[in-house]
Order: sequence, then structure tokens, then C-alpha cells
Amino acid sequence: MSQLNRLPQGGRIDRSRKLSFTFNGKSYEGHAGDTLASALLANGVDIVNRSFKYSRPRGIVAAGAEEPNAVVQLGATEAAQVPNVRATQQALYEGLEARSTNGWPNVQRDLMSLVGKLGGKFMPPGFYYKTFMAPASLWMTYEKYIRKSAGLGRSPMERDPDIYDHLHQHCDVLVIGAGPAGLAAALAAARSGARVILADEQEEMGGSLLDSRELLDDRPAEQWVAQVLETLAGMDNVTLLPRTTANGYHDHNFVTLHERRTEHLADTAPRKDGRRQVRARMHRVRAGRVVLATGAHERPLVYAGNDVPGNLLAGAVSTYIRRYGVVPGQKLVLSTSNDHAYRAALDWHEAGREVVAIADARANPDGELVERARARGIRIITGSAVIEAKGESRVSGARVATIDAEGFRVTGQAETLACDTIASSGGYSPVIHLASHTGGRPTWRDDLLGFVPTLVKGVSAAGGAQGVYATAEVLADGVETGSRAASEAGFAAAPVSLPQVAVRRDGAAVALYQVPHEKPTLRAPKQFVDLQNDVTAAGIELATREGFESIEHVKRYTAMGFGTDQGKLGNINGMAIAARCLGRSIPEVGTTVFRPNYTPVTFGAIVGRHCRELFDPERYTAMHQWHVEHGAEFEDVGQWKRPWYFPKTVNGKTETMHEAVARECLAVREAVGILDASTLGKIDIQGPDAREFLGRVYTNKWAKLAPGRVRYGLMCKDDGMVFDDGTTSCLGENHFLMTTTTGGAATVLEWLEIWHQTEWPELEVYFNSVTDHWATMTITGPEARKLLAEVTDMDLDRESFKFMDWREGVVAGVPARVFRISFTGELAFEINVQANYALHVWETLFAHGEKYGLTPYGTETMHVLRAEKGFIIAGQDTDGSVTPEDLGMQWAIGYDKPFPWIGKRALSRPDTARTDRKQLVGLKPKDPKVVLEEGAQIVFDPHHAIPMPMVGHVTSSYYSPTLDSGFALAVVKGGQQKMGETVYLPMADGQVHEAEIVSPIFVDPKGERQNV
Amino acid sequence: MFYIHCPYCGETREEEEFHPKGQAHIARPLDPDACSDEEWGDYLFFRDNPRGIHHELWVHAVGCRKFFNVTRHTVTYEILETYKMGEQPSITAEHPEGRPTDAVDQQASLRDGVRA
Amino acid sequence: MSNTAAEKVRTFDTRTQAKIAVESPLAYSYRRSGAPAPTAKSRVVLRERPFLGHLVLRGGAIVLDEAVREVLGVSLPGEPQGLVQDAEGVRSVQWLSPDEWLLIVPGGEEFELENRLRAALDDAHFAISNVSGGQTLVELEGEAARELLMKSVIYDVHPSHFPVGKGVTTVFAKATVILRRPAEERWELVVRRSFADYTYRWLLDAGEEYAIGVAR
Amino acid sequence: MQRYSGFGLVKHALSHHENWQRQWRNPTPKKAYDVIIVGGGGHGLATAYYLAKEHGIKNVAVIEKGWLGGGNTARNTTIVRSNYLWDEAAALYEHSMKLWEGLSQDLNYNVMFSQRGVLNLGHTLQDMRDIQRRVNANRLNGIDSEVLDTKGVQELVPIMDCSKNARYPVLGASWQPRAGVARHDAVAWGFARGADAHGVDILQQTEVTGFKIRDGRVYGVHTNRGDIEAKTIGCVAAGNSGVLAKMAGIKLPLESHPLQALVSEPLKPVLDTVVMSNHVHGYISQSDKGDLVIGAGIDGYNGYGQRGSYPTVEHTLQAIVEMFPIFSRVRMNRQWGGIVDTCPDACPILSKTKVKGLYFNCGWGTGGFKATPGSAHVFAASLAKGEMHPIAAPFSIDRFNTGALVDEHGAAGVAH
Repeated sequence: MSQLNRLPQGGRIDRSRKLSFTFNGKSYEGHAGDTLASALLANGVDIVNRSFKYSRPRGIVAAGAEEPNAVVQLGATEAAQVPNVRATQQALYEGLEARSTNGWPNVQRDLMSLVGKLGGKFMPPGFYYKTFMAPASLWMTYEKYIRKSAGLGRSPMERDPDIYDHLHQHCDVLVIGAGPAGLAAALAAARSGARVILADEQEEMGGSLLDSRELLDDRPAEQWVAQVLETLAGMDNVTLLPRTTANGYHDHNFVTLHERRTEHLADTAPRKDGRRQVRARMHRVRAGRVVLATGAHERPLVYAGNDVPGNLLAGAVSTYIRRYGVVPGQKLVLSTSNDHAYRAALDWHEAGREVVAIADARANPDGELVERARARGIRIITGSAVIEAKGESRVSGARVATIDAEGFRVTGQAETLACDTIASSGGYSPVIHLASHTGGRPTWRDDLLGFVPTLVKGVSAAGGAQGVYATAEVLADGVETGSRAASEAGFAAAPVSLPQVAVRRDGAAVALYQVPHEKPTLRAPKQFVDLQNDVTAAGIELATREGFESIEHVKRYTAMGFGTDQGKLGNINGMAIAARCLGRSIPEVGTTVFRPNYTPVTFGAIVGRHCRELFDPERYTAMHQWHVEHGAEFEDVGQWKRPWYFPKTVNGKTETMHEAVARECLAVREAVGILDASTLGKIDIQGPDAREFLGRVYTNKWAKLAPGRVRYGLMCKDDGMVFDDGTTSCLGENHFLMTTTTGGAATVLEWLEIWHQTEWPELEVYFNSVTDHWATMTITGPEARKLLAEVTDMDLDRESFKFMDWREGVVAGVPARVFRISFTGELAFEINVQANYALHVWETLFAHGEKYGLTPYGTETMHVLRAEKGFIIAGQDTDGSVTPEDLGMQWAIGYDKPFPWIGKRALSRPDTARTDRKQLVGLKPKDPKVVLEEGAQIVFDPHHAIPMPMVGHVTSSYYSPTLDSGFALAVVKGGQQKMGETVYLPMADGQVHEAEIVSPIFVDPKGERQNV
Repeated sequence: MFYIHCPYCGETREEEEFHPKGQAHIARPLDPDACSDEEWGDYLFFRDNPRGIHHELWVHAVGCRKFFNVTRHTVTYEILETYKMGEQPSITAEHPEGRPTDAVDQQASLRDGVRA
Repeated sequence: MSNTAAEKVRTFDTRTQAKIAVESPLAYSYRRSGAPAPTAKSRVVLRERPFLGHLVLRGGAIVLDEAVREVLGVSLPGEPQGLVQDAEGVRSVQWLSPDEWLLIVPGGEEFELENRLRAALDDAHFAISNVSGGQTLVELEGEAARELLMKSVIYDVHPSHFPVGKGVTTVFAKATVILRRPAEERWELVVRRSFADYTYRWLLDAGEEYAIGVAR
Repeated sequence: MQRYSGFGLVKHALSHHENWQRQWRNPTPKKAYDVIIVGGGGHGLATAYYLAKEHGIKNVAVIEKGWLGGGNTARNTTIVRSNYLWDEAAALYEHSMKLWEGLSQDLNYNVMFSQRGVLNLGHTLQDMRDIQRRVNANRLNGIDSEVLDTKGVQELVPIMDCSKNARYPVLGASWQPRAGVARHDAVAWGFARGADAHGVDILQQTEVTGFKIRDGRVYGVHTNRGDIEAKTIGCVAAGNSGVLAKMAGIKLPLESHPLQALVSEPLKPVLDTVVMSNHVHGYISQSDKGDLVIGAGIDGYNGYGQRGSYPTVEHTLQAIVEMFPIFSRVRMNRQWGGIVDTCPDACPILSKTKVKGLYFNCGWGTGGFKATPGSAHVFAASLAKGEMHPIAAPFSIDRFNTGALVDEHGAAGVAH
């Protein structure tokens, strides 16, 4: 079987280039320029899929984005699988492999169709809601089998080999759709000098002109298209984007354009000049003005058996013949309500195949095309329609009968006409999808028998998209709309000459949606409305009968419009049927709302380059390379990669975290350790009111902090809850350096700014982030001073450089600020140097540190050491519901400060003033070998029945090598008054740990070690 | 996605450069200690939530880092105006077409304006 | 401690003249991700300009303008997004916000510049922060530089919207950059040190299509 | 009420489905009712249902300005779970969970409650501490919940990237086996049918335009179809609660924000559980139809437009592809937005007001759908008795003045 439906000539395909492809494992040939759909039709492939619910055989219906049936699985390898590709939009390429998404064992003979045939009757809409309820325990089993029949295609099971990206575009005028209206609009806008983007979803630009019978300036329309495209391509201010679908229209004229860059070439992007190409590119366009030139979709008629392969849209028949040189059958019956669809019969006839008859719903059709058909001797049966298609795997006949003027009843005896193809047309629906993405409700127009878009500021529609169909008018509308858009964007209109087009005289169309049958809808053979979701006219009638009266209800109850085609073919018909059932008009039943996407878009294209190692920035300190080289394990803290611990490998054995941390802790307590603390936020604060400002945002006092001194501060929100902490150093009378937590750096800076800018603009103070400027390394431990003395000539004497002092000096040859602050409880020096020198200073310290046992440590050891001292970590020991008092930090609350600082007022609210709030305490497990689980819940009575009253939880818990025991910080209700009492921690494994409430300071409670 | 005119940068920029910070013109009580619990709760938590014209505080976070006000319709999402801290809106729910000019002229003092 | 006296603002020269190994913010990236040398096919070339002096200047435009003129010999760009350079094209002042400017000068000049500005500004309300260690400058040149930027920043980089002499702070992928156009054919990114590696890897990845090269 | 069953289905099929009855009536409003529920979403319909069924109060009207179940009930991502951190929230959601477990049978309407389990992933050490804290609390509150390590997660979801190479590797998860998903529309329809069968009038296309209040007591509503009286009125209007409250002169600490969601094209079954990640910001399940149902974060600005900003969708899909690299070639079919009414502490309001007889049930944020039966059950009890049900009591409006917030932010994040 070789392209038996391919015409010997005609079409825009490249007959010199043959392409081979497979469908369901069978090999076929097509041509360059084919879509997969046109190639399948050329080869006489009728059944392309099985339907979702009833497993009925389905064939190709349309030639574009509205295709509901021909949804296939593409891809030759596992990683290259693409589910749910519309064959009508997939360009054919050499070696293409496609499969039907449903059908078992195969699409020709599908066993599930038996279920569909027998069970179809028992599966009205909503049938799931009405059954499978007993017994309750079996639902999960039922569901397992229901799920098996779900879905169309399948996900690849391997990682995508391809890459995607984004392009941030900005233009004055974006024209969507390159049919006659779009081309004219783009040309007009471009001539005015505006920056123009013209995007079109098809393989080639030109839209309906590519299969038009009309002459423009006495030449075939496609020649005019080529000429305009050449002009546009030569203009600097124009970007042409073929194969690019405007999939989402968002607020303020932000449009996403999905450009398929390699899908027409292969299932995996081929390399170009040895470099990777992106498979798809999302253009994120901010447009001054948008012109929707998206055309219209033809509506099929809804008649019995209208889903049997061989039922096509009339316009699709013309497209396949004229654009692809494919006649999808031998004998055609056309059923129409309008003149334009007559093109299908004329094209079919010209292709040398038989037009059996045209069933025209109108009593006296008399337009130009009608006359042309008559002149060719084609039989026209007026006042009639195809009421039923016969056949199972392919149309074998059409039952045509006369119907009444409303299209509600069959009035005559049906005649069965032998044919293999039925083309139908119920009129045209403007493609209004994009306009409704931002909430614009479309308006129904009786004269057009369709919805037109309601447009917001900055958008206009041209041509078919607003119901203008005659080519001459479309072109004029395009030019007008394009010029206006450009002029609204500030560009003076320039003249554009329009081609001459003969005006065709068309007769009026009539409204026809569901074609009547001799039997009532509920008893007639199935009349499909939404082919992809197997929604029938009977289903809609039943839904309305059951009380589902709004179109939103009908859609949800029947699933109409929820397919991958989003109801492009079926929605208006469905609304018309619902309206008729309810005795209302279409607009009374509701309007149709479309959501992005216009056609589905791969996740990959939306994700772009923001995946894998570029998913989120990794922030590094200046010493990162050293950490990597020294085997650090890293912890994610915000976007930073911080060394977590430094496991050593001795004789091929690598330490566990527990071993490494124990070693690191002891090194700090007994010798000296070093921590990369560069990630802490650092804010340079200057100005005469800097001190006053600090007093307002911190809970404690700042009035007397002298230059050279450092103080710990606690920050609350105005609800009284702690949200960050850190030390702030007085550099000069009007000059402070604030540090924040690693995760809080940006938040705190914005916090300072919002108060300054919105509440206290009169305060003279500026804040600048200097986080990245400084690298910070903390050396801490009894040997810290000796080590530092080796690399600096600063005076490190404990009297002249006291605890909580800072000094300037030169460390390892580099100017440094050194802070005597301690987060470990040991003697500590925090060395800040300009980050570009940091690695040198760090390495110099190591060069001198070996003899002192200098040990790098990470965040885990830092946590253990600070917890031994009862120092909190904001965000770990606090959770947004903890006040400074809850933390036992009364010493850091300046109740008598003159300014009502942030957080103060809230502390006196009834709930925050309670004395039995959860308060920070230490917990000493009764069994020292036990390390309590962080997050373990605390109870007073472990024998209480579930639900068991919980009185707090463990916030931090570690093994302390110093204490050789587990220990923890926790919040416990009224804990500060319960020292020495026992609490219980019932765990998942059934164990109940006991612990004693103790002071949160476990090591060196007097703080002597940091003061040496 | 919004396209927002920053009154400090004098340019209309992508929403991704900005962060919304809640309702505009929420002033911290000058004397918190004099507030009842109810008044303090109102200040902390109770906000207008209109279906229609709303005044919001935004910050040009990836830009000039300045806070400013946006008058926006919460259904159509149309931005009706943006204005600096300390200024009052000219478009309000009561005056959707713009306040009479004399009302606009009655700008509060810088301090009060910023705070309210 | 030298500054326990009632000094209002403590300035500090963080740079040393000593021969000490310095590492630019991209040093780690070169080692980790490599640096493909520019070839004839490279339609875009990346070059880091490390170790420059970066100062953030805060204050009122009128006051600062006078001081900047006096000290640097250029006028402060008073209009938003303004970027001015000195005659040699090696010192620049960029508008960042109505009370904030970025000064970039040859490495080593920044401390003296800060001190001279402070002297000129005297009692005015202003602030100067040295951020030289915290950011680096990355140049992009070549015919594809603009398209590479279109892949990376959300700001409109079309010449009609981004002429020479303009600079903005904007979103670069998932980071923030300062983007400047000091010359017709050259774009500059001012990148925070801790985001430099991310920015570099992004540019290399997005620039593959243009055979991006790294000049060192 | 016509009972539904498999047998009934066969019987109807043989009569060509011509004899199905309406699932609910379309009644004319009466002058007065014992109770009016304002809002015909899942919560409102269920409140009416429980009022009638459990408290014998059948003279009830549900007033809905649009179509029943047309708000967030129709726009959520259908996740049902009860593993909340704080006792008060856990009690409420677990109460709901227990009702979910018998709901299809109770309503004689299959709401397709599928207990396929929910994973809340942890990607950082702090995530894991929070997970442990929540799971321990859940356990002691009688809620099924356990901590899984990376291997345990990988076994449940073989297609997820649980490798160390991920930008934020999966360190573990909390796992609630009884949690799952349900068919959202069916919940509204099932409750509507059930309420209607008990005599409740569901008044669609009826908009409340004001409250009738005298001496601090409510006695009815004004609507576009005339005045309707009732001495007890419960407002269950989600995103529109603030607008209603304003009509009654009441302030609520609510902001209505867009919350976006999206679905992929239908795929053959590939994901059997619900996977949620606060850290990388996305959550996903696969519906019985085969769609991947994906939830995004809340947009930061107020909005009633039923749409949000595109970057939110981008970030969500980045997170999804980060967790499931094999979905890179899967396609997004549709995206939409709901309007969620959020409270400062990420917990709802179930409360009396200063207007006697007027109650509000709102502020559910992202938690509304899963709470439907539980919220309605305790709210109905409160309306029936005139006193807040003990499970509802902690969610009074007063807490915003006393400071007794039930702060679920840490535990909820974007979680839904």
C-alpha cells in the first residue's frame, strides 16, 4: 500500500523528497512538507486511535490544532518519547516513529471496544459517581482497574536528552497568526517602523491562504503570501516566528510564544555545528499592542455515528487536497449549513473523485460556490443533512434526510448514500481562546453564529478571529488593525497597498448544531460532541435532565472540553445542545471560558534552562574550592552551599558524620577549629541616626555601645515574635556593621528599608549590603590566640582586646577586621577580610595551624557547640511563634527604651503575656546515651490516651563529645519554672524517653572560656 | 503578569523585579502602648480586601529597592496608577476616574504622607 | 584600637600592596567549569574584569553631584538608569536608585576616592560603602551578545531601549545583576561574588549556541 | 431521593437513561428559613447537609450567587490530608478525614476518595526537623503519619529523582497513608443532592446584597431575588467573605489571593501517590483520568481574577521537573487560578461575630477542600447549638487580638 490517496500532482509538499516513517510498527512513506496526518491519510490509514471511554475506532477529523482524535505517541527511543502529539500538527521527518495511544492488543482490533460496545450503555456521564460505592473497602481496588484505562500516551521513563530555553522579547506590536489578517496587520505595523513580532503555529506561514481557491492580484494566494513574507523578512524591525504558538495570553500584554525549533526534524534535537540546539524555545513577550489574527475553527455537525473514521471537517478535506495533495477517500457526501464548505466538494471533484451528494440544511442555497457545484452536476439535496453515518471502522454510507427549518426534527424518509467519506460543516467559530485567558468573557453574535472576543486595553482582533471571513475584508481589517496598533504604540501609520481580491457572493448560513435523528437523542445511535472525551449529545441531555444547568456544570459532569483539544471542535455544539435541552439561548446557558494553554506545551519549554544544575543558584564563599578539595560534605542553607562537616579518610575508611563531628567538636573545645562564616549577612549602616534606628529594630539597647564594641541583638516583628538575630558592631559613632543569619540576610535588609522608607524617612541613615565583600573565618578554641598571633602583629592581649571587642589589623598580610565574639563559648576571633584575599588568609592560617591542631569544622559542629552554650538558631529554635521572653532572653529586652521598638507592644497581649507559654529550656536525657530526636514531642503524662496532650518539642538535639552525653534544647510549656522536673518523649518505635528540664547552657555556664 | 511603572526609576518594568508587600497606607500607631489589644490586632492583621480598586505597597526589589504604592483593580488587574511613598492616590474606589484636583493638592506632610 | 575616639564613620582600606595571591570571584568557576578559549566561530566573548574598585555612594543627588564632579571630574548621572564614564573610560558612575550610585574605578583607587569624597562631602548626610570584594564585572562582546542577554535578563536590551550610557538593575535568570552598556559593542554585568559562578555557568550554557568563548 | 447503585445503573440503561431524576431541585425562595447558608460551595452545601441530617434543621436555604460548587471546590488540586502540626488544626483536619472515609456511602454519591497516601518531602536539614516535629505531633494526636528516609521515598515513588545530584536532594519525607485525593466536583454535587433530599433549598443565581440587622442581631438577607429571613446565618463564601463581612459591618483579617494550578495532558498511570514539596515549591498527583494535577504557590498580591502570574507557574514546573526529570517532555494542558482567602496564621476562621446570629466560616487558604466535611460538620453543630463546637472554638476571630494564633505557616508553607 503506497500513498494510494496521494494525488499525482498539487499541494505544497516536496515530491522529490520521500520520507519513510512507521505507524504502529508498520512502515509508510510520505513527503517533505507532509504532516504525520496528511501522510497517514495519503497511505489510507483510517483508524489512528481508539476512543478514551468506549474504545471506538477513530480517524483523522481535522487538519490543525483542533484535532481531537489523531493523538499519538511519538519517539524512537525511550528518552525521546513524546506523549499525545497531534498528528495534524506534527511535521513528517525521516524515520519518524509513531503509535496510537490507545487500543489493545492493537488499534485495529481492540478488545476494550467490546467493553465499550456492551458497556457503553451503562456508562452515562456521572456513572462513576453512582456506583462502585459498596463495599467502601473495595473502592481502592475498583480504582486500580479504572486507572488502568486512563490516560492517552505515556510518559517517557528516562531523562529528556534535550534542552530548552527562553528568550525575553519586547516589541511594539505582536501579531498572532500569519493568515491573511495577520500578514496584513504585520505588514502595516512594520511599515510604520514599530518593532513587530509575527508568530504562527504552522509549519509555514500563510494560514488559510495556503489552501485558498482565491486569486490575489490575479495570482494564486500563496504567491502573495510568499511576497509579503519576503518583504517582512527583509525588515530589521520584524521578527518572524513560524512553528510558534501563542499558548498563553497574560495580564498587561504578556504573551508566551512556544517555538518548536527541532520537532520537525527529529524526535531528539540534532546537533548543529557540533553544538546542542534547543528543542523548543519559549518567547516571553511583553508587547505594547497585541493583534489577534487567530482565524476561526470550523464546527462539525453532530450526527449519529459522526465519529466513525471517514467523518471529517469540510475545511480539512480542502486542506488535505490543496495543501498536501491527498484525497482522504473515494466517495464524498458533504453535509453543510453554509456556502464556504462547498469548497470541499469542489476540491474533491477537481481531484477526480466522486462527490455523491451535498446535503445542505438550507432550503434555497444560492451562493456562488453553490452555483459552481450545481454547474458541475453535483447533486445537492436541500433542506437536508446527514443524520447518521454508517460503518464501523470506516464510513460505508451516509443516511441523508430532510429536516425542519429549526433543525430539530427529521421530516422525511432517510436515503442511504453509499460513500466512504462524510465532510461536515456547521459554520465557523472565531478562535477567541487567547482573549479569554485574561478573563474577558466572549460575546455571542447571532449574525455570526459564534462568540467574538471581548478585548481589554492594548489588544485587538483582526479577520476571522472577530468573525470577518471574506478575504478582501479580512485583508483590509488586518491592515487597519495593524496600523492602529502601531499608532497606539506611538508609530505613525505608513501606507500599505492591498491586493485585489474578487468578492465572492455567499448565501446566508443557518444555525445547525445537533442534527436530528428519527429516534430521540437518548435512543439514537451515539452523536458525538467531544470526540476525545466521548461526550455525546445524549450525555449532555442527560446532564441537563439531572439538574446540571449551567454550561460549567454540564462540562464538568460530562467532561466536555477537558481534553487536550480543550473543546475546540465541540464546545459550541455542546452549549447549543444544552441550551436547546433547557429551552434557553446559547448566551443564557453561559459563555465559554478558555484557559492557557491554547495548545499544550511541554514542561521542558516552560522550565527552559532553569533545570538540573541551573535549577537554582548555588552560592559559594571565597573558600569553597578549599572545602571541596578537603572533602567537605555540604549543607544547603538558603541558596548557599555550606560545609556541613569534613569527614576524614584514614586508611581508606571515611568517618561517619557522628565521628567527624565529635572530632571537630573536641578540636574546638581542646585546641582550635576554623569555620567559614562568610555566609552570614552583613549590613553596613551609616548615618547620624544609625544608633537610633538600631534601637527601634532591635529589642535591646544600643544607646551606649561604643566604637570598638560589639553587641548581640534580637529582632522581632511587630507581633512580638523573634525573626532574626545577630551581632552588630559599632565601627564609629555613626557607623555600624550588622550581621544577620545566613538565611535572613536579604529579609533583614528589606526589613530595615521598609521601616526606613515607609515609617521613619526622617531618620538619617543608609543601609548597604556588604555580605559578599567580606569573607569571614572564625578561629575558635583555647589555641586560637596563639594561632592568630603567628599571622598578625595585632595586640591580642585579653585586656586590650576584650571579649566583644573588635579591632583592625593585618592578618596574614591582609587588612582585616577581627571581632572577639564567640558562638562556641570558646575563645574566638572572627576575621573579616576582603573576599578576594580570603583563600590566601585561610590557607595561611592552616599553614600555621597544624601544630595547634587547627581543624576545619562545618555547620553541624557549629550547631553542637552553640547548643552546648544555649545559643539559639533563629528558625530552628524559633518558629515564628516564640517571643524573646519565651527564649529566656529578658536580658535582651529593653522595656524602658524611649522608643516603642518593634515587637514591644505585642508582648503585652493576653496570649503573649501568659506565663505558661512554651519556653526554651535544656533537656538532659535520663539515659546519657540517648540523643533525642529533633522534633520529638514532649508530654508530662506518657500514659495519657491518644490524643496525648503535648507540652512542647525538641528544637535542637545532639551528642556532646564534651559531656559524653546527649543533650537538647526544647520549648516546654512553662518550662522556665520547671527546672529539674521530668518530661517524657514518646517515640514512634514505642520507646518513651525520659529527660530532665535543665538550663539551656550545658557547657561553661559562667562563660569563662570565651573570656580568656 | 504585571507590567509595573516604578515611580522612582521612571520606567515600566516586569513584575519579576517587584514584590508585593500588602496594603498601602498602613501606618504604625505612633503610641503603641496607648493602643488597646483590639487596635493593635487591627494594625497587625486586619486589611482591606476589596473586590475592585485597591492600594498596595510594592517594592522594586530587583531594581532601585524603593517602596512605592500601586493602585490596582483586583478583578481586572489593571494598574491605574503608581505613586511614591508619601504621596496620596489620585484614583480611589470613591473616585475611580481620579480625584478632583483640589483633593490631590491636599497632600499630607511628608511624614504623615509616608506613614499613612 | 585606633578608632576609639569619637570618629563618626570608620573607613578601612581592605586592599594590600603586598604580593599576595588574590582570587577573583570567577577563579573557582574557571577551575570547575573551564573557560573555552574564543575562536573564530565565537559570536560572543566573555571577559571578567576582576579586582576593580567598587563603591556604593548614597545620598542626595545635588550634594553628591558636586563632590563627584570635584573628585572624579564627571557629573553624577541624575536621571534614572544613567551611566557616565570619565574621559579615559575607566571610571564610571551609575545611577542605581534616587539616592544610590555605583562607582567603579581601577583597582586600588577606591580607598583614596572614598576618602576624597568624604572630605568633599564633609557634613552632608551620605554614606559610602566599599564593596570591591563583593562583586565583579563581566563583559560580553560580539554579535550575539544581545541575544545571549535576551536569554538571560528580563529587561529589554534592544538598542532603541537600551542605548549606550544606560545601566539597570534587573533579573538575570534567578539572580540579580547590574547590566550596563558602556559602549556600542560592549555590555557589562556587575555580578555579586556569591552568584558569580551561577551567572558564569548560565552564560556558558546559554552561550553554547553562539560558541561562546572566555577571554582571560 | 433516587438511590444510586450498580443495579440501578443497569435498570436505567435499559430504559435509555430516560428516567434519571434531578440531583437537586431548582426551588423558588421562601420568605423565611430557620437557617441561611450564604455560599453554595462544598463547605456551604455540606453545612446545610449536616444541619438537616444531624441536627434535624431542614428548613434551610443555601444561597449561591453563581452555580453551586463553582468556586474553589471546582478549582483545587483535590488533595485530602490531615497531618497538620498544631493540635487545633490537626483536630479539625482529622475530624474531616474521618468523615471523608465514609463520605461516598453516607452521601450515596461516589466522591472517589482515593487514599493513595501523601508524601511531604524534606530537602534540607531544617525541613527534616520540621517533618519530624510534625509527624511526632501527628502520632500523639492519633493521626497516621511516619517519617521516611530517602530510600523509603524512592521505593514509594520510583520515578522521582532521589539522587544526591539534585540541586536540593530529597532527604526524606513525611508519609500519611490515609491521605489522598478526591473528585472535587462530586463533593459539591454529592452534598447538594444530599442536602436537597433532606429538604434544603439550594438557591442558585441568587446574590446576597446586604444583611438585615436590627439591634445587633441579624434576621435576614437582601438578595437579587428579594429579602429572605432567618435568625441564624452562616457565611461560607471563601474569597468573597470579606465582601460579605463588609456588608455586615464586620472586619475580617483576610486577604484573597490567586492560587494557581495546572494539569498535564492525560497519561497512562505513572504516579500512584501525592507528592508535595514546600522547599522546591510544587506538588503533584495523577488523577484517575491520567492528568498530572499540579499545584503552584500563592501569588503575593490580592486578586479576584481567578488567574495569577505566569512566573509562578514556571517556578512550579521547574520544581516538578527537578523532582521528576522524566516529565520534561510531558505537556501542560491547562492552567487556572482559584481565589483563596488567607488568614495571617494560615488557619481558618470559624467564628461568631459581633452581629448576633451571624457566623463566618472562611479563611481556609489552601486548606479548604480537604476540610470540607469536617469544617461543615462542626460549623453545622455550632449553628445548630448557637455555641461554637469545641473543634471550631480555637478558630475564633478574637485570636487576632489576643495573639492566640494557630500558626501553621511553618508546617503548611505552600502545602495544600
